[in-house]
Amino acid sequence: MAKMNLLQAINNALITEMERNEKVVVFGEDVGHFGGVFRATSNLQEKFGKDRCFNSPLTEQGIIGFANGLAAQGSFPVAEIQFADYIFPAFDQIVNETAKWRYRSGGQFSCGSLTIRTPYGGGIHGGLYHSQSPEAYFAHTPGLKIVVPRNPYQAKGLLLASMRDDNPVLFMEPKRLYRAAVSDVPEEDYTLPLGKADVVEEGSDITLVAWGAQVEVVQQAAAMAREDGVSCEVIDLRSILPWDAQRISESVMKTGRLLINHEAPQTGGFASEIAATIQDKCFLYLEAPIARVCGLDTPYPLAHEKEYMPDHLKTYEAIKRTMNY
Amino acid sequence: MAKMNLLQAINNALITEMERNEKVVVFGEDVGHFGGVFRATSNLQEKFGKDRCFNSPLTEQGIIGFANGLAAQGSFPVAEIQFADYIFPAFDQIVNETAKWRYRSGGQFSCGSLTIRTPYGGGIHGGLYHSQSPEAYFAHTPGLKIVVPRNPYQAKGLLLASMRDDNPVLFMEPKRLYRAAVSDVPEEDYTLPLGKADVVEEGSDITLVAWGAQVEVVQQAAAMAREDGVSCEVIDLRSILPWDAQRISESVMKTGRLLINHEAPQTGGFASEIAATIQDKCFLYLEAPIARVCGLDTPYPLAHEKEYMPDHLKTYEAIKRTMNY
Amino acid sequence: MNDRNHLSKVSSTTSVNIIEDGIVDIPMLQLLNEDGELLKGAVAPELSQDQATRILKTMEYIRLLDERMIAAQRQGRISFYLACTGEEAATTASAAALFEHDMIMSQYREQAALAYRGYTTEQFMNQMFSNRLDPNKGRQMPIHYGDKALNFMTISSPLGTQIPQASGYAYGQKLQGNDAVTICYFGEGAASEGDFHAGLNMAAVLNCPVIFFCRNNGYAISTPAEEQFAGDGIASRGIGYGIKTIRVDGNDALAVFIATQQAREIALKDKCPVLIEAMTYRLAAHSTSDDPTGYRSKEEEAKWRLKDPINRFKQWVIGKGWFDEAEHEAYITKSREDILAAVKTAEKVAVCDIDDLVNDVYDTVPWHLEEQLTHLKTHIKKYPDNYPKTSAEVK
Amino acid sequence: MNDRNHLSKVSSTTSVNIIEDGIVDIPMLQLLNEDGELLKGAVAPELSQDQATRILKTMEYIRLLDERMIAAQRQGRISFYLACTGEEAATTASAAALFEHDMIMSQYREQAALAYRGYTTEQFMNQMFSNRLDPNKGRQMPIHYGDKALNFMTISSPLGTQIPQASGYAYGQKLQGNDAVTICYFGEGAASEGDFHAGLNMAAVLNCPVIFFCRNNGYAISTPAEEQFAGDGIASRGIGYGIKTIRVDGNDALAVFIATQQAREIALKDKCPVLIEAMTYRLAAHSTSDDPTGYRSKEEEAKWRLKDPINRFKQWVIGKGWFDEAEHEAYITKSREDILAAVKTAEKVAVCDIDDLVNDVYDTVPWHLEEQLTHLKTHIKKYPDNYPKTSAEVK
Ligand SMILES: Cc1ncc(C[n+]2csc(CCOP(=O)(O)OP(=O)(O)O)c2C)c(N)n1
Ligand SMILES: Cc1ncc(C[n+]2csc(CCOP(=O)(O)OP(=O)(O)O)c2C)c(N)n1
Ligand SMILES: [Mg+2]
Ligand SMILES: [Mg+2]
Repeated sequence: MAKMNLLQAINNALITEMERNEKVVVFGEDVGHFGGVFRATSNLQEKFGKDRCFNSPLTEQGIIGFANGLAAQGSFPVAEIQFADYIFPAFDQIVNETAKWRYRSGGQFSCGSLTIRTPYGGGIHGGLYHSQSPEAYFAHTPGLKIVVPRNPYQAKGLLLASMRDDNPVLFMEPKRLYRAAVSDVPEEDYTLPLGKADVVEEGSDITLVAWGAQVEVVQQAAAMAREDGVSCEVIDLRSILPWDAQRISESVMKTGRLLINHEAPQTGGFASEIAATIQDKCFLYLEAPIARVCGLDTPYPLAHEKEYMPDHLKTYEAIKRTMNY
Repeated sequence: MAKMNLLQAINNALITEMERNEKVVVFGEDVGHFGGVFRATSNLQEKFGKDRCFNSPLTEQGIIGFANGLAAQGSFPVAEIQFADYIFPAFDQIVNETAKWRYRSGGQFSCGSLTIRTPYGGGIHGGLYHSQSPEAYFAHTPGLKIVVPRNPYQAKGLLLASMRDDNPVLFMEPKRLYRAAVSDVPEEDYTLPLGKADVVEEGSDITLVAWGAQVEVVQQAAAMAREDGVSCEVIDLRSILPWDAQRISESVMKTGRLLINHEAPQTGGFASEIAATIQDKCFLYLEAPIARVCGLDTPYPLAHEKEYMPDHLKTYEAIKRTMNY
Repeated sequence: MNDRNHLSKVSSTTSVNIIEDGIVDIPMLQLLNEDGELLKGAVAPELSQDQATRILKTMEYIRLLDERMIAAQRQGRISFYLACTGEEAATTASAAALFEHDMIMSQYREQAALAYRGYTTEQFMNQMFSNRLDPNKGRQMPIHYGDKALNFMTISSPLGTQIPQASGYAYGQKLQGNDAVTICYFGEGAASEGDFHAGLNMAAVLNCPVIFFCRNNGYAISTPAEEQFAGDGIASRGIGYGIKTIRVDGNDALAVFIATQQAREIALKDKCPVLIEAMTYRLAAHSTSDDPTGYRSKEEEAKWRLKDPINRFKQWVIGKGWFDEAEHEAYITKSREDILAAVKTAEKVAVCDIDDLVNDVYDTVPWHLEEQLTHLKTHIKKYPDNYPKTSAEVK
Repeated sequence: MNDRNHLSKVSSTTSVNIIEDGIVDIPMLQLLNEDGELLKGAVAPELSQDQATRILKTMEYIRLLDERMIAAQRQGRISFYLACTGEEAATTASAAALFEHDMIMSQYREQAALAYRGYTTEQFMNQMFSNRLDPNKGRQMPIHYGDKALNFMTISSPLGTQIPQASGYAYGQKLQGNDAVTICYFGEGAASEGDFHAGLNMAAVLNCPVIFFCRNNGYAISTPAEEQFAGDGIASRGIGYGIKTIRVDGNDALAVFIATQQAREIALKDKCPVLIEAMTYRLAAHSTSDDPTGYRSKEEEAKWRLKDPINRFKQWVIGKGWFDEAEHEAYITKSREDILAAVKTAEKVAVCDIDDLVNDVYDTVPWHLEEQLTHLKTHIKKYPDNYPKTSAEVK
């Protein structure tokens, strides 16, 4: 065990896998010598050579296109997109190529060995273009897996699992926790399961679902609600695609209430999928409408960031509204 | 009044607007001399000159980037993306630029005058890359409007409204109706409102929501259900963003049941947003879970297209399930 | 840290020096004249009789296949087809210059390269009839071939995407010490996509052994090259990327062969990309959905028909004394019969199992697709007449 | 229909002619030596005393602003800043060569161009402090300026997106008969984006009067130019697009001025794009979030410090007898005071009304945003302490 922050846990996972599998190749803008603008790839070039860890030219569509080819060839690319806000030039390569490669070739070829890492999310005074949470854009794409860790321990285990999973994984890192979240992380190799939600706190009155940096926000709200005598079950979804509808249903059948929190704008956000599925699976169990506490339907603002964010207070209020419905 | 098919109605709307507003400029791949691969822009170059209707090089990101600049400059670009499946290289320009331009500049500049036209949808033996319905990818993007006509009359009125609306509009044309749908279309100028759903058939037992080519599929199912004595209210959503939640709520408060049908894969499709919103707004009125009849969560297939599609029979069965819940 | 100086190679001037198009002459390599005779001064590449006749036969086979499949499409037997008439030499001779373990990543008009590799008539048909013998499991439109055993990457429709992918593929080959290159085919239209820029630049910077093979056939559907770019074709772009570039007469199989052979050698030896621009002409309609009379004249087509790449090469092969008329006739007749027979066979083969609707989305079928499949099967059982392709198996 | 022949201009050869990088020499226009003296044979552009001193003052002002704002960021007064130290001549002198009604579309390191246009210290501060006087309404990170009155398009962070946009903007100017061009600034890093390719190619084909102005400053954050591209800088790409191209010493204000002036003339007269590559060096850190010691040496920086563009131009202005030491000192002192005062003023100005969180998403506020805003206001009223910037107004 060692104390690591989220960046160190990621760096540690990358080193672990690069040592284990010499076909792992790490690249992206500034990830080489410099180790990435957040330093998640520090020392990799030094340790594994310039062939296996290098800067790419400044082109996200190129990075993912290149990574797709490399994956289809049999290597294990780990491509970094510097900010999730800049992943959109690669949208075609991800949605039309990465995701559909196996299917369209009848399983002859695939990008299963590809992992795309990208920092996402707000709360860092980043404004429109350093704050977005684009998971829902990708969640509508069969063939992709989407994984989001909430802390360093989860990050290492989930990233190792993602790199080994035989499907392309979009691994989204909550950047406001990069240095803020510190926890004990085993130095040895371990993986955590993809596609499985994680019950962070058990409870009986209402189920609260979140992922990434919002898990702790929801926990804060749960603590406030506990003071009022409300027992919250807090679940970290961890995998957005495919997601663990079973675990959420079980919880909602027990609690009768569901709240989902995410940073992205509400309309078309992933909370809508969860709500649509759970109202279907748990119709007779629901005692109140499923609540969504999300970002506003605006571009991500700067001066009004605090007002925009689905914080613990908004979550707490929504818990109360749902309890009192 | 003249009988027109959907393509002719679109062509007619373009001519009407190009005559009225000399700042309208139409371009895209093959739209010039040839008139587009579906011939929606036939004769425009002849009528209005090569400056106002022209072929662009083969680059969707360039087409929309160019169109964004042209819109910000004060012209009225109507950019065609040859198939909606090929809109993804332009995703960054649409989602990060078009949609956020007004907001990020505090209203100093905008792409309000831009219209993006694109044929979408399946049922034409097009397989993975000539069949997609990507509306949900865009519906998560504040700042955009998304409009889908269901027939020639709607197409002309909605396209004219889209070109005049001071917001960027993604105008999605159901290509399997291009020649199949024929109706009476006024030759004069008229517009239909954006953001408003259209009640196609009134009914009292269940509300059926669809858009584009699926409206008639849902109507077929409604006819079958009518035989069983079930009265369906069929609503064409018409605008996906912003959408008419009020009209749908009113209907569901009356019928107590809701079914949404779309071609796109179910997970993260726009039906999830509708379901999430309506379960909240109409919780106490719902007598059964909101049903989604959608494409499967796979890439769009070819040999199994019929099996994949949310056809009238699947819709009819879902109506029965919902009625018998 | 070594000091860097991005100006070190730049000379200077005190007069405003405007670099204009046309500053570089990029001539086109041509070895055979239009009658198939070696041009003065031209040296033919080393090509065995076997290779030469295999190239010739492949070209003739493909022309036949194209004709037959266009007819099959007209008869409504397949939904779509796309011919490469006029461009047979560019794709066949380039494929012939490669090794079998080199990867081919194509656009869609390179069926001749696939045929040269040994794809059989049956295989072509199974793909085009989307039947259960199609390795793509009937999921893609006709002509989207792919074959792992032949190192031919499955085609995908979005244009240009294969270009950066080819760079990545080649990088992997290099990294793993394979003595192989990747060839990446694309049209001059697709070269306008952003992915082209990304792919070529990355290959140059990251030293990828990839051959970028552009078929400049004058058109992208209806859009003529002059509305596609303003520079000197695609070759002139090589300069900007610092990529070694060869322009070649795409209707001259000999020239294409030697250009590709040399490109391959350079790519492997110097670990770098090479760009080839093959000047040719799309004599065919863009596809069976297209009608070129809307955008070009019959006269223009007629001029190019005179440059027929097959006849040109055939004359050369005849000149070499390698051509056996009888054997040839037999081959063509046999091929025609094979094609007709294969059409009849392939169209009778059933489509894949319904399970293949959800297989291969992921490595294994996840819970939600299991659920959707189960649901679908129940539904099909209820309405067997409406799902004739699959109802039999879900009884 | 006219017959087309995409081969008409192509010559032919029988030998395998490999076009290599370095086949064209693209020299760099330089008029002043590093001491600010006119080089032998160089002819200075016509530049009035007023223009020259305005250029000089703008450069000095911007250097000062950069220094002060980096300090302000260190003090935690603003969250982010990005300096253009070392590149002042490239942006100032190019802006000086334009007309006021020409549109400027910039990347983010062109504050000098904006200052030259007349953006005031107060305006800079309002943007950087995201206060209610910021025309962007405090929605974007510091340095994302924009000003409609000055024809300076609001900056957006995604790199390269402004390149095809500038082509479109210029096309609109041409179509409406405005006697104006668009200048589009970008870094050599951004030139790797697919949008660069699309923008330049479209401008060339569609005859857009746009000046593509690349600041090749050797780095994209930590990535040196040699890991960004393998060709001869960005200028060599002009050839591939058929775009007239000028390479210029970006640290020589005179050279930049004349190059841009000529580019503008060509663009307007010939209705076509012109590419300028200005060779310079990013002496600054990439931004206040960056620390260049991780990727380059102090020695390298020191070498470039000797090429300081401000001093060089200043010496020339002095040589012309146009420099008044006292006036200059006064200007600098006054500017420093203005900046300090403006910081103090701007940081006290409140942020925009809460309504501006939902304004400008659309032309008018749609129902769902009205709903969300109402809801938010109720919430803020309940927890005023947690939303200190806005609670006062929703009481
Ligand atoms: C991204 C994308 N945009 C548009 C299309 C539609 N499309 C198919 S082929 C084609 C023309 C391609 O021309 P070119 O690259 O020159 O190849 P050629 O057909 O001449 O062989 C177009 C526009 C597509 N398949 N993909
Ligand atoms: C699409 C996109 N990708 C990545 C980034 C992150 N980023 C910001 S600046 C920068 C480097 C830009 O270098 P260059 O274009 O040379 O301009 P310079 O900073 O040298 O002026 C990067 C990678 C971005 N803003 N947008
Ligand atoms: Mg072509
Ligand atoms: Mg730079």
